[in-house]
Amino acid sequence: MQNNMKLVIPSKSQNEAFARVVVASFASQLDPTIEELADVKTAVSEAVTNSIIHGYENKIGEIKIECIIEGNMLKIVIKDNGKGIEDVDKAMEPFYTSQPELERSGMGFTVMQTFMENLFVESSETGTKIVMTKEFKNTSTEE
Amino acid sequence: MQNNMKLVIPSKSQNEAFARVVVASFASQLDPTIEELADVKTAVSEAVTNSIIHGYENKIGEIKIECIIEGNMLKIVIKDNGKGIEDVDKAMEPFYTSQPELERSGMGFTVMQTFMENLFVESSETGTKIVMTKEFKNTSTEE
Amino acid sequence: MQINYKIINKNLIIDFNGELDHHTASDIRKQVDELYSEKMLHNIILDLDNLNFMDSSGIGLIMGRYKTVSQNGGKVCLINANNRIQKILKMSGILKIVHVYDNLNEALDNI
Amino acid sequence: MQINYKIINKNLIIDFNGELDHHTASDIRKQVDELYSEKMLHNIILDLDNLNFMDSSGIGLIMGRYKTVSQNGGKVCLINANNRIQKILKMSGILKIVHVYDNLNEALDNI
Ligand SMILES: Nc1ncnc2c1ncn2[C@@H]1O[C@H](COP(=O)(O)OP(=O)(O)O)[C@@H](O)[C@H]1O
Ligand SMILES: Nc1ncnc2c1ncn2[C@@H]1O[C@H](COP(=O)(O)OP(=O)(O)O)[C@@H](O)[C@H]1O
Repeated sequence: MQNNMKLVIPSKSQNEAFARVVVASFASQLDPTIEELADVKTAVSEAVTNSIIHGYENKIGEIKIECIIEGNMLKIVIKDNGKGIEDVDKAMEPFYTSQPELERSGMGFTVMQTFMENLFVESSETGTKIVMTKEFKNTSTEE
Repeated sequence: MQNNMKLVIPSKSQNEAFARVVVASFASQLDPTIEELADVKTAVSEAVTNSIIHGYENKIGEIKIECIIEGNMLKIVIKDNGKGIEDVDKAMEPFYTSQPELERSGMGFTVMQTFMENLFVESSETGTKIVMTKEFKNTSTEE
Repeated sequence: MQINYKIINKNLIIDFNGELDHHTASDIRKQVDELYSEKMLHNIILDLDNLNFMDSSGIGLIMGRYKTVSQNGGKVCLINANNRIQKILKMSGILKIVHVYDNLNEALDNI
Repeated sequence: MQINYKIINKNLIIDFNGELDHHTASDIRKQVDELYSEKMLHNIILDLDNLNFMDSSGIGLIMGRYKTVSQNGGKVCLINANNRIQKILKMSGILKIVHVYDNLNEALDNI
């Protein structure tokens, strides 16, 4: 199995649910379990929400979501051109949030790490790129 | 209500269903009836299938799908860089198909025209662009 | 997309489950044609009750079966087509050559 | 996302219906806080039975309600959390400050 897709959406909060549905629908080619699909949805929701509230700070910018299927592996890349993360290590610590006043829990990166297999974060003043991968167990091998 | 999205997929036939789901899920912001949603799904399925079998003739190329919501209007643009349509007027006639051996019915454009409000086709040797619009009746006005 | 079938006197009854588009049609076509010729059947009855989606590829599929079956002196008919699918069938003019019956019994009585 | 509520002795019981994310959380927060302060209530019981999705925004929402309610001497608890949601709750450590009960009766007896 090999496939890919690219999705570009504006950083509006109503697109959080849309982004989850699109990635889950794409992932469904891999015959995921309900649990695996929920893992992917939750991780995507965290990354897209971060771009909206932290990256663009509620100004409207573009969020790019790319999914690549290779065998039974799904790779998800989520990119924004927002303000970036100054200290990635600190940002990835559980409970660290720069916006407690928005009732953020600081658990976004922890959720992504727990529900996906690999998480890779690259950030500069011109934006942030998140790469996550997940391997699916019971995959049909048809093309 | 104002929103938009861009989706890029390779011209693989398994992405026909994926494209329908993505557009329908995006359109669901407009509180469509089941009937309206089925109209949109069917029209998208026709246009994407055409890019795959006629535009790219089963070679792999990119299909771009863009959706724009303005008020209660949905505009869908579907583009390929395939071989293009020589005679658009003839292609749009009911029952005309260049590939009867594939069991095509020649009804694709007729379906798009019937289920959407406007259909606009632009084609050259470098590809084909389909623009379709549909107005949704019972739209909630929240942003 | 998945099909189930049964055979009642030389009638091949195909039960569609899922979505019929260009991607799924080619596989379905092969399966139906194989069943029809292998078992030397006469008519085909397509049960659309659990067909959740159909685009013009479905029209092509029905027309194609009509050609094969009528060369063999048989008929094709459809049962349990919902409003949505009737809309596409009407548009295509296919109802001039293929009958739609409400249910299997009606189809078996009249085919 | 939609909430329904009922009040049983100074306990505000909020029934979630739909998906809880950053987009839906801000509206829910406002509604819950208004109900809680307007009607001068004591505890909040969040019924998660019909919550189909929750990400870390849900953790933020629960923590936020915990702060308000405990300043008022009350408690927050959760009922009917499925396995999926329990997984996120555990990860967040929130179970140290917020109790999970199986159902409403158990919650009303123990809060
Ligand atoms: N896309 C991004 N752009 C800018 N900053 C980000 C981005 N994603 C995360 N951050 C920073 O990392 C911090 C931790 O993120 P996270 O673990 O998801 O928790 P939360 O979203 O609850 O704050 C955020 O508070 C923010 O400062
Ligand atoms: N994207 C496209 N690229 C090239 N040719 C196309 C494209 N879309 C349609 N056509 C041409 O227009 C004809 C009619 O299309 P349509 O009405 O959808 O019927 P069908 O797909 O059943 O042939 C096709 O047979 C093909 O020759």
